[in-house]
Amino acid sequence: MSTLPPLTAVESNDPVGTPRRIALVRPDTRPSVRRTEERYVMTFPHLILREVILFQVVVILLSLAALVFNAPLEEMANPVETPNPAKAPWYFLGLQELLHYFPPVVAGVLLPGLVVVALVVIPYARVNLTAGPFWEGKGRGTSLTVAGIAAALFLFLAAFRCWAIAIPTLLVTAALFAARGTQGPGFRGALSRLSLPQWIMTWFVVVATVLTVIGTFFRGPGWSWVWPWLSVTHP
Amino acid sequence: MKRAFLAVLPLFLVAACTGKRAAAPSKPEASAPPSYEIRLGKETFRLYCQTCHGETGAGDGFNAFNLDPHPRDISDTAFQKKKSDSDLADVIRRGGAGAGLSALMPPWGRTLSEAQINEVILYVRTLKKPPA
Amino acid sequence: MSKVSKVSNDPRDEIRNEDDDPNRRQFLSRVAMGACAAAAVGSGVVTLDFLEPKVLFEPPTRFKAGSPLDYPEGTVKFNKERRAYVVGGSSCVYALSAVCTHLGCITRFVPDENAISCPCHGSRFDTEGNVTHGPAPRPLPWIEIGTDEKGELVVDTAIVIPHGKVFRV
Amino acid sequence: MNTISLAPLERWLRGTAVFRSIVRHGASETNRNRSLIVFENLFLHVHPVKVREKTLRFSHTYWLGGVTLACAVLLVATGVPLMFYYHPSVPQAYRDMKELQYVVDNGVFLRNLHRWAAHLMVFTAFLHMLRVFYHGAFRPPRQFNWVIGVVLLIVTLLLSYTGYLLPWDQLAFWGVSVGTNMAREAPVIGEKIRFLLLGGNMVSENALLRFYVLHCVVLPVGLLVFLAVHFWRIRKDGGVQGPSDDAAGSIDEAGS
Amino acid sequence: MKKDSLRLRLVFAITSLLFLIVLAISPAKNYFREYRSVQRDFRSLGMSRAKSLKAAQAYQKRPVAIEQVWLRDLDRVDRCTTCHLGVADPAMADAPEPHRLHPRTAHTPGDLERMGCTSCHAGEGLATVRPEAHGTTAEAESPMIPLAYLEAGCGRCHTSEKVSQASLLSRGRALMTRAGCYACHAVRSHEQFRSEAPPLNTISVKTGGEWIHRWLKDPSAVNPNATMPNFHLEPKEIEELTHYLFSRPVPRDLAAAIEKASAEPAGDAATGKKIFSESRCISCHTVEGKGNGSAPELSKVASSATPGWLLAFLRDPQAFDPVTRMPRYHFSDQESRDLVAYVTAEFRDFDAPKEILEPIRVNQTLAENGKKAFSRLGCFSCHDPIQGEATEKFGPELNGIGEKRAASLDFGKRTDLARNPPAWLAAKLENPRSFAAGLRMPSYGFNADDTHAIVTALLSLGSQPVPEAYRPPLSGSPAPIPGGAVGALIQRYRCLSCHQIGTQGGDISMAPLTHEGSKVQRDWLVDYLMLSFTIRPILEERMPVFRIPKDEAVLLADAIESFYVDPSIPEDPFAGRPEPDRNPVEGQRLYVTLGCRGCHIVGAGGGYYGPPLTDTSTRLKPGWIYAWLKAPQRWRADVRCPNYGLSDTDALRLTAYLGTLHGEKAGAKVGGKK
Repeated sequence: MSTLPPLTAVESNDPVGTPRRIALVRPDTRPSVRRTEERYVMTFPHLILREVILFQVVVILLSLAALVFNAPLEEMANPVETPNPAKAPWYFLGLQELLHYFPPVVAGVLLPGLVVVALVVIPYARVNLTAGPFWEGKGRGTSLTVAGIAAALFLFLAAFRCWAIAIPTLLVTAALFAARGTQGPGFRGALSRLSLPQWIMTWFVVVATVLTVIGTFFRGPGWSWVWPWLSVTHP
Repeated sequence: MKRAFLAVLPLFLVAACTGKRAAAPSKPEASAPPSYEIRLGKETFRLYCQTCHGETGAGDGFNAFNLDPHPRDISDTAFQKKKSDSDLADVIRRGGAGAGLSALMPPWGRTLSEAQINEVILYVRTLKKPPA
Repeated sequence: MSKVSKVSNDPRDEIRNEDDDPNRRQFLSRVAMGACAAAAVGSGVVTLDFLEPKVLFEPPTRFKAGSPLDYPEGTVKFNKERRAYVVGGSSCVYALSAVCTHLGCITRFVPDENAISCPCHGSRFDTEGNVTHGPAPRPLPWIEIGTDEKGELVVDTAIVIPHGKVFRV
Repeated sequence: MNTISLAPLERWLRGTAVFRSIVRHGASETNRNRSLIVFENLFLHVHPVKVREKTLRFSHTYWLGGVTLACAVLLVATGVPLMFYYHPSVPQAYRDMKELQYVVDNGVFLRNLHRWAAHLMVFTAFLHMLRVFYHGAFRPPRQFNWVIGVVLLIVTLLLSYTGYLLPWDQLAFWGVSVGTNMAREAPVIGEKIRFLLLGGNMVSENALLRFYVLHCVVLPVGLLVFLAVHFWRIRKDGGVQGPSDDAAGSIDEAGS
Repeated sequence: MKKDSLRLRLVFAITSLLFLIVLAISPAKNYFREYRSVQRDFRSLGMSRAKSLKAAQAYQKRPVAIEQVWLRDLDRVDRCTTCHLGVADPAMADAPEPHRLHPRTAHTPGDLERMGCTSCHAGEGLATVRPEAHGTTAEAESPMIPLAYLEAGCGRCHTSEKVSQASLLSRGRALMTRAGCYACHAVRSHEQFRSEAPPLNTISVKTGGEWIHRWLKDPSAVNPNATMPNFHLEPKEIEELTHYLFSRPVPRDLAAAIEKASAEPAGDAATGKKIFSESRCISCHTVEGKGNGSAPELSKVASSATPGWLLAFLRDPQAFDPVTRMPRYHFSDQESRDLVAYVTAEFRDFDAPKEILEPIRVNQTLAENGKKAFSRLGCFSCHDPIQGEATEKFGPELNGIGEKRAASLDFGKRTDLARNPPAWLAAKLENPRSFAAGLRMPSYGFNADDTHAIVTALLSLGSQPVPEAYRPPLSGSPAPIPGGAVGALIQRYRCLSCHQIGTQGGDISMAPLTHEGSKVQRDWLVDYLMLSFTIRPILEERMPVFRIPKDEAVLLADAIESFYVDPSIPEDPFAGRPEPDRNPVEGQRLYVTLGCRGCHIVGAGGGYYGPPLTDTSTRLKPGWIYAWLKAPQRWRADVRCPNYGLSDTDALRLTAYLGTLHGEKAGAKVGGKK
């Protein structure tokens, strides 16, 4: 990033369309004015009205939900009586599910910490900026590497009996290989255009979703596996 | 505040449909159990009256056979009709002697509270003999 | 929207095109703005209603003050919790609020001087509540006093009665 | 609705000195006035006067950021009134939930709205992040805004989490107990963080007060500050849809 | 653009209208809340019932608002009066619910500000909507106590076993004590409870394997009055438990006593029969339905216990069971042999096989398993609990069971039950094992009435102790029980099994001993202790004849004379009184006019209900007679003797008259003094 010169802004907008914009131009480049075919509309009313409508729709839908479903309120907190199971809010249930498989230091601290760091680092990582489709110009070696990493990951997870992550990992790997060499429209075509970070993010999202869903719906007393449709609720 | 509501009420008519209607007051059950007062009265009767007047009020309590005059049959329909609640209360309160009857009926006015006497009368009123 | 491809790219055309049907546009705008305004006003009213407490956790204003016989002439009894004096007069009883009419401090009865004095700014009242020394602007209010069915005195600090209206014993 | 009778009223209103001192432009009949509407208004002026038409297309943003913002606004609008009926103490906090339900007019509606909006906000914030990621909208020059976004996501999660304790029911108490016990596992600082967060070794009245202050003061202020930066950066980095692909590419090329 | 712009505004108009409507729903719902219409109904009802214009105006002016009773000491808010506006309004005596006046009870009217509503009725006091307030939903915080069980509400504050004006509750609590619920379940103020189940350390010499088999299979089949419940044991478990019981060592001294007793020759059954009736065994024991029932049924005792064991037990029951209620009699060796001979000959199960009392050969493996079963089944809770040690109770705690929400009760397999706590509790009592496999609570065979009473008692168990300000005043104070020789005698004769002393003791006897020293004359008491008789003619069997020797009787009488006195009872009520107050003739006139003979016997005639007054001069102390006549209920709250409100003079004259009565020794009449 340090190689980026300061004060860089190649003004490519239409000076007629946006009469007030000031172009900052590097001294060593020739000011260029490119005319694009992009259409512009007035922010008011086109954007503002849409924003207001959006707000109203959000309020309407949430209000309807609020009228129909009451926010949960259980008995008063009782520090001596632990409900079984004691669950965190839904957005932490993926983590709680993770704690079921791994030691607390790993699942409670290392993994969430890694995720946050990874999210922050994403835009600064070089590999990400090219954003080319993953398989573009890759040979057999890449396939073997990918297969190797996936297998290692799977074995590691299987060792912890963590099928909730292992199986989604397999599925994502399968999708990754399915996307190889395909082109054009359609779902597989869309998959083939995903870059490596997008594949990693997809893997993360699938795993996080599976864990959260399991933690929310499939866990009963003593964090045992229950089928939500059998709704056996023993206190 | 309420006036303001009424002013915009037409707008809320749609919403009104969702409001829960006040349900009609529930009907009393067909065979209602004896009221609390009657049950208390029965208890008092059992403790203080039954030994002479008997369980059914017929004047056949185990202590009765030795008494002269015999205790009154208070389940008698004619008797029940003749005596008003205040008459009964008076006899219970002041005893037979106080009401010009046999002294063998003791006065209970200082032993039982006014409320207990009323309860006993309520219970005594349930002792009517079924028409033979 | 961009499917309408024949329209000029010049944004200035936009208004010209829109102006084709100003009445319908205006009507819809007014409906929308009216509904929004009604919602805003309604929300305001509802919010005010929301803020009005519907139940109060305050001690009841009525309190029992014992038998009238407890108040021979010249007795002044102070009820700290309810902020009131119950005073015995000649064959009568009356009750005074103990809240100073100046700035709302709680006054106290000084038996030696047979006077009620306010600790905050030195106001003084006699046992009928009249101001004997400023800065209190008004006499202490008289409050309702009566008896219940058992003959016990009942005082209600919430009801102010005319000055001098005593309860005859 | 009778529009004709309202027209003179509107004309009169627009003519008054007070109205003109607040709204300094005419009706939105001309592009000039429409521009003025946007940049003379504190709340609207984060927008440019004109936007690219593509920006309005649903599939470019799915309006996820917008929904998140709408939830945030709604949460403030419902949260402030709720504070009027809330005491952060045991057992009054729980009692207050019942009061909202049974006594306060519309209290239960506001509480429900607050609760569901909070859940929706966490959900859409997460989706918003995914959308930005898959569209590559974090690429230069918008790297920093992505980081702000991650911070906002974390703040949103913390807001939701701190609010979770406030009703002081079994759900809240044990949800927070479980959650803070996860933090305890962090090496070296975990125990300390938990101790500071709870104001003790267990979830108690201290914790309730701390969560309350975090939920109602510290985190909302943080959210507002970061939101302001977020929007400011959106505007500075080229608007909702961002710099066009070739512009981004050229920067990238210039950089490399 | 044109069309699009118009469409945008159309959408905006529609969403704005929807926005307005949706936002208006909640205020509208709020406006149409049920309690408002209930209050308006009340207003018009009140106006139609008002007796005066002023009263009608008061109803009219009543604002529609949430009403509440704030109970600061209980930290409770009851808003029931928001809908039940007429609870304290006499004009609403027979109005339809929810407006009706509350029926009169010990606490209503008048105590509303102190008791609120939920103190007795339970339910969610904070709620202002019907389902939550009444707790009819499964999730409701606090379900209301159904009317049929309402006495449970009394029990939330009145924690004593007997609660006046709550007979159902009292009965339920008595049944719980009898069934020994507190042995397995922790319940506040019953921590010291000890079951009356017998110790099992002599069972191997007491009875036979066959009998234990039968008993364990179903105790009530062996003895219809059995207190022990049916554990529904498997045949294997029964076998194992029997072996375990026979493997337990018998304490050496008891074993020796039984061995000695077994070797003795049989006594004379005819003499035994006489002793049996003279000793008034059926004052406590039942024999074929006859008797008091507070001690075990004896009709088949010879088929459950060996003669040797019976003899040894009779000689010193307290050595076999330190907490038994059975006194130790003064039978001679021969007399006890006669008694056992009578019992063995008469009280026998003639259908039982001969070998019913045959001991078994112990198999060690089975005995080991039986020991495990003994502890798994919780037998130790009632039999042989470790004394003085507060061990963890075997069953779940019952405090707070009355406040459980239906949603927090485990209905298990019982899908047939109504989802409310009383139905759950009743089913738990009737068929405890029907909820899930592996439950251990035995079945007690309660009938529907018993179940109803016990459910009432269970629903009265709140989770919190009664706050200080609401604790009902104690009905009496504990009186001292002396130690030393006198204490040993009181223990030996188990006076407290029948008599009350202060707040302690049983209620079989109608004569509490708390003030006995002030009541009866010492010499009479000595005689009575040596040869007791039934005082009140309506009672067939009463105080057993212990054959107390003279020195013991004197010791006891002297102790009673000095311990159990009331200082407010004058020694001589006539002291300092003018002569006319001592006039027995006036007293006799009063005796007649007051109708005393309705209950008491003097001479020939009179009622059979009260104690005969024939020997008053030798039996009672004049101070006591006087104090009793002034206020009988002061000395025993439930006594049937009416308070005549006698003046001092009249009371003294009556005392003087009663003091002149001395018939022939009453003991001769009933007890048959030789």
